[in-house]
Amino acid sequence: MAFKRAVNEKRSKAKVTRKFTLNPKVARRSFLKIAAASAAFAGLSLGPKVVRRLEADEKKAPYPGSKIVRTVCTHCAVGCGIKAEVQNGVWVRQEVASDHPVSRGGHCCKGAGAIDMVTSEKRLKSPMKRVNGKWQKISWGEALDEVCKRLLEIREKHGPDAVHWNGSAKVSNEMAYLQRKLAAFWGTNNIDHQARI
Amino acid sequence: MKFNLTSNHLRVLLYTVFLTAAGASALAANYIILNFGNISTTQAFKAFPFLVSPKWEAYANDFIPFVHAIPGMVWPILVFIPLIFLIHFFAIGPKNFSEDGERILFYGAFTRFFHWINAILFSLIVITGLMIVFSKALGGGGLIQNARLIHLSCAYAFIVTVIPLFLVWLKDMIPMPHDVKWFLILGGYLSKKATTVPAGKFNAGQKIWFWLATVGGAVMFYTGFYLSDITSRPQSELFSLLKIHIILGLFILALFITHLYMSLFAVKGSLKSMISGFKGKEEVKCLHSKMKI
Amino acid sequence: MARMRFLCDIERCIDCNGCVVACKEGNGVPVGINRRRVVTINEGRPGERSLSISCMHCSNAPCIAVCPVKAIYQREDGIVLVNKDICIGCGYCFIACPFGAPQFPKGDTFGKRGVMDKCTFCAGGPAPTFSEKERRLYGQNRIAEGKVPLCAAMCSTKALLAGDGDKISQIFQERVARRGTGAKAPGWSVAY
Amino acid sequence: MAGVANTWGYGAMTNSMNDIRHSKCIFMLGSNAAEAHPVAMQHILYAKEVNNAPLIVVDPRFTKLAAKATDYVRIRPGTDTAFVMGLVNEIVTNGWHDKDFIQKRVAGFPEMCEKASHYTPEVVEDITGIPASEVKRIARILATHRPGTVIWCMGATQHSIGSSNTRALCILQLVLGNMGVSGGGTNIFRGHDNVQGATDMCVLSHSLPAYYGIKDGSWKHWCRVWDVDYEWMKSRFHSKEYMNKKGFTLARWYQGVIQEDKINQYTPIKAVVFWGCASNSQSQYHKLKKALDLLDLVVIIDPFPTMTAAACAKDNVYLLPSSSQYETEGSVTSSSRQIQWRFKVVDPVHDSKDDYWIMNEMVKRFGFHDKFYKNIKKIPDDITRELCKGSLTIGYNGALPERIKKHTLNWETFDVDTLKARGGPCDGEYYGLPWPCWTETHPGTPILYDISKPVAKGGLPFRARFGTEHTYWNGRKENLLAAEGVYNPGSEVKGGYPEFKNIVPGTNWKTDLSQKTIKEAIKRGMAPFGNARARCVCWNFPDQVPVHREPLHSPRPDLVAKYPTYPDKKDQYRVYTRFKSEQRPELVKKFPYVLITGRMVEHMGGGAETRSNKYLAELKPHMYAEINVRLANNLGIRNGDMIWIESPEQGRIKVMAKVTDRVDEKTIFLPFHFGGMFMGKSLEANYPKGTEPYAIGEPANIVTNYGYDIITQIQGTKEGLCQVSKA
Repeated sequence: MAFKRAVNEKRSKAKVTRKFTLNPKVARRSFLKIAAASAAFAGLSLGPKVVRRLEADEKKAPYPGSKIVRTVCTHCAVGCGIKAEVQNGVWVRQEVASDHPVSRGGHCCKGAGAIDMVTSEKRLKSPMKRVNGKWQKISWGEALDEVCKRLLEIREKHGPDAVHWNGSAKVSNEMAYLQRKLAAFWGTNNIDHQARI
Repeated sequence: MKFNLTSNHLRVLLYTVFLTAAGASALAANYIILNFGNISTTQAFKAFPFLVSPKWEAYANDFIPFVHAIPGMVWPILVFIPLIFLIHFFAIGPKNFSEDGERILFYGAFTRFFHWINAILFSLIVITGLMIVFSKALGGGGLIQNARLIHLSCAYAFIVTVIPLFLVWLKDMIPMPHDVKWFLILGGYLSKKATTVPAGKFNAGQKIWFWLATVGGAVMFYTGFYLSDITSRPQSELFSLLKIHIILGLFILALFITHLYMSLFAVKGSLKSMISGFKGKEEVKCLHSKMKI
Repeated sequence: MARMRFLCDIERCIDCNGCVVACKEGNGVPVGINRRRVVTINEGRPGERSLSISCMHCSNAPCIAVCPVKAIYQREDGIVLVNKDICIGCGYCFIACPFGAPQFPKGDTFGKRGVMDKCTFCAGGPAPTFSEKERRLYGQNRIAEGKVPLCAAMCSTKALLAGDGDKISQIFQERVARRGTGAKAPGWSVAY
Repeated sequence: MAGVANTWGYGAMTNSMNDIRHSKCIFMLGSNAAEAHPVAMQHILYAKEVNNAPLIVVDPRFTKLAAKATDYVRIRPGTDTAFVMGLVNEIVTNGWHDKDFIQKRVAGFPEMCEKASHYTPEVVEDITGIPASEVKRIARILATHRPGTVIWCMGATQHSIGSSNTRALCILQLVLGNMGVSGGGTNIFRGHDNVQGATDMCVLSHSLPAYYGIKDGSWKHWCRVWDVDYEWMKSRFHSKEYMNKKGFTLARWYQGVIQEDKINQYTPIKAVVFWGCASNSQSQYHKLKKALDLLDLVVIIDPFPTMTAAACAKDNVYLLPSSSQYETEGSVTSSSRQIQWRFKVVDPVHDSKDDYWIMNEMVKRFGFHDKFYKNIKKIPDDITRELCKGSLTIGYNGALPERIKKHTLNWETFDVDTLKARGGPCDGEYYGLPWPCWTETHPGTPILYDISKPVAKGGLPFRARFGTEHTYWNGRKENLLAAEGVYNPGSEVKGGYPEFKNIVPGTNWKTDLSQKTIKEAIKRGMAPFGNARARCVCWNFPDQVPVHREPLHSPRPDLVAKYPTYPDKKDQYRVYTRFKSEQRPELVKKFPYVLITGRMVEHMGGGAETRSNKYLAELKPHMYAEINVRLANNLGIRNGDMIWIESPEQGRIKVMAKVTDRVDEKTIFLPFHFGGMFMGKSLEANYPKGTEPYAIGEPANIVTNYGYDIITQIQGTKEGLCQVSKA
């Protein structure tokens, strides 16, 4: 075991040394240092002893062979960085992007749970359509055939402006661009997204 | 004497009601044992005392020594009371009464039935309770967790099935002036002779045991119920509840051991009488002199 | 030896609950169990302050003192952990803890209560490091990886600090000095 | 954003999140960054602590942000223009304005002052409810702490005079001379993760990508980029008129179905496609629901079923599970105009497909696949290249996919304070190549309109977009180009100059696909879009200078006559939009409380994602209405009681009361993330089995009122009226 149990330490000997630096020079330097990145902070605060001692463990990484994928949080426009740890094609855990220049590892509760976007049980599992008030699973081929056929019928019968497209501010630039392009090719200006809201 | 219930129907009904209740409790107990350790769905918060006062260390100052003292309070009872009885057994010996002669139906089928159900549940509660107290010696872990669950589920079953006994025996358990006299001679157990002691259907010792087991049991159930939901009350109240639970438990434990000794060793035949329901007339005359036969 | 600690800077905590979800998501804590949470006083009034709290990993931990089976222990670096194989779920630690840190899975039948769960400082537990068992029972062991606990690492405003007590104390005192205000970290002066 | 764009050229955040660290004063109006942008608070609080910057929060509600403020000002909803113009007036009256800056870089200042002079502190007090002394005090703080930044969000824009609010705030910054400097600027925090990018790509009914508009020239430009024949493109439309006619907006498309207000389109809308868009974020939701049931077809493309799926009662709905953004890749533009590459983490889970695949399959079936994907072979990189090629106005042309990826993969090399890479493969470039990034070697523009840097190194003057000369209503003529001596270092012209054109004959910098014009301008040290003055007076707006106009549903009927709203607009985005005829002063008698909506940190947008996250749902499981303690006591409402909230449009919701001091006695606050209930009825059974969110509740937008911005038609959700009763 990597550590010693201190079961009997009812009165611990640990003590706090209180340093109250009012020297602005010192204070500023250190402040900037900690403000710089919590990565540095991690190294600093844990101290070499703990790390070194624990490296002796037989397994060095909790997810051997995993790789880190850099991505961006999908919840607000601050653009916080996310490091996703992926092992065998599975997102196993969310690592801290403490070197990201904007967020410096910070997340609100939504970003801290970003992995849930992929792991949520509430995700839609397959294409569906409603038949007689009941949801029915259909295949992608069927779904797209039916949707596109009906859209084209409406276009034929009522004109291209009979379809309204609601695009998204949650997709990538490329996809947003394609959405606008699609509306143009469809022949309408009836396209809009959340930025209006 | 035979306890005449108003009608057979009522008796059947009571059997049914209490057995169903006990069965339900047992099923529920089974359910929680099977589901033990499952993920919970709700969790109550304990209000956090914001900006903890400088006296935060005092927060548990009374509580910690008390918890530490619990095993120390229990083991003397477990050791010394049986020791006293051991001495009694060898120095004075058990009371023997003739099993010949007229037999009196002392306990009806209904009471016997519920007595034994309660006896089993109560024993389980006591044993598991002791296991919890001495959990450290037993190594903790799953064993004690299961003991806790049995403790809990038996308590639910007990509190239901004790009701018929309570009602049936209530009339005979009311304290009487002669009970004081019984106490003064300690029920005659210090004499080897079969003297006549002043007691009705139940003697003063039995009465104490009765009240401790029923009303005391109810208090134990109440305190235990709230202790089982630690988020329900503030810390100080939980501590008081724990104190009551433990100290009352000590008395109950003491009388439980006494009851065991009396029924198994001190009075020959008493175990049999709880099985068959009959007691010898001599024994009744002697130990329950004031009872109208 | 480094002494591990948390410190929450109430001047910075904005009650975003990032720490709470970071902890739960990272350690697979079930719904209903809160190893960490944010409390707010004077909500909606001037003087509103929020504070993220969890197990404080006290030096003189009452939970250790009160545990009847000695399932709770303190590592050399001050991290207080529970051995879930020994814990009997009695709840005494909850009664003794001034912060309400110990958590128990609670069902709706008969006040069913499982073994105690609490903040591990992301240091796993007594099971073999990085083993499946450790992950299942206690969550990640980030300390063994040389990483900061998730809650502090993911704090959106860097209000929550975690690490060596001396360093943390220094950082905070310097922040206070820089601010020129008498901001206090609740629990800091008294809890350690 | 239209207001901002019409002041100085671009409608975007001018500085960056990190640049707030250099502010000496932070003025936040209608923003609750602590809940909506928590990580931005890192930089805001840094400025507050390290620079001792006052943090001034103006909000009708004592938000979590207000808890961190040094100065909190409670304002009556919908009166922001009056307050800001009051500040401008106070600053100018006291001579605190930046005279040099105004003289050299600002147009229409005297005309603006003339209008602003109406808003004396006393008048402001009457309109906004902010004491005159407080107005004076805030003005003094702003004047004495420079550079200061101004931050706003939806709280400032979602009003019938939203575009006036934004312009007033821009004017405030111009008057203080806080533009184009580090620590200053107007920092408009945007909502969704890629709302800046999606706006830049103009998923909008009035513009083609990169704000080209929908005039013939724009169509021709993009047809060139897409390599399709303009005539073919024209043939796709019903007629040329409809090609140049702004379409329906997200806020009011449903009127194209239910036609309560007269529509100006040859056909009603028969089908709607929701592609990553929640419907419960649109005001007067009960009318939208009516529209859903009248439509022939509703297609929802989303990772979660969304409230829309549950709200549809008919068999006209299809759900197509797109993957989440972590299961696909592409570039995203943050609020600070930084472009980052969102790498793919895992393959699409379940049977979901990524958006590109769905788009490809749909386009195949629509029959124009060959034209649509003419230049696009590798997805998504070739799409990025195509959009870069066309998006010259906002300088996306330098942000090529490999550069964006390089930045994201080396984000650790960028400095936190300046966002500039120090060493490493991106040395000297700014993080995320904040647009405009004019060329393939341009480092990006971290601060817009900053003339202290050469254009090639990220500097810019104000954009020349509105001509070179203008005659104001009082007959004064003004040259709109910047004054002599205002130029970026290294500029060939030492003063104002118009935009570049005819470097390649027949084109200007915006339409020259060879990009020679832009490169030529950069080479000469000049901005392709010219060097002009920022406008205080927008002559193309109904209010040339922002003035206060009472909300349509005003709680102050006495002010309606004095500050009436605009006349009705007959054809605003294809629908008749009522202003004057909707402003009914008597409404306040029946609906006495002001209704505002807003964010909570645990949820996002329509909440389909976050309410399906068990931990977030656990933290905030209920829809609630914030109600003041005093009001609650007067109405006999206790914390946790269920209450009915009713709107003048017959919308009603049953929600839990949260009795709090956050709102004042006249105001009710609702978070807008909930869905899954409809006017007291649960729609849980309408979700596909197993996909019901963990938390459901009434959408706040059932009770949000009529009211849309005069320019952008953004919905006025922050200035409605409502009635409250115990359920």
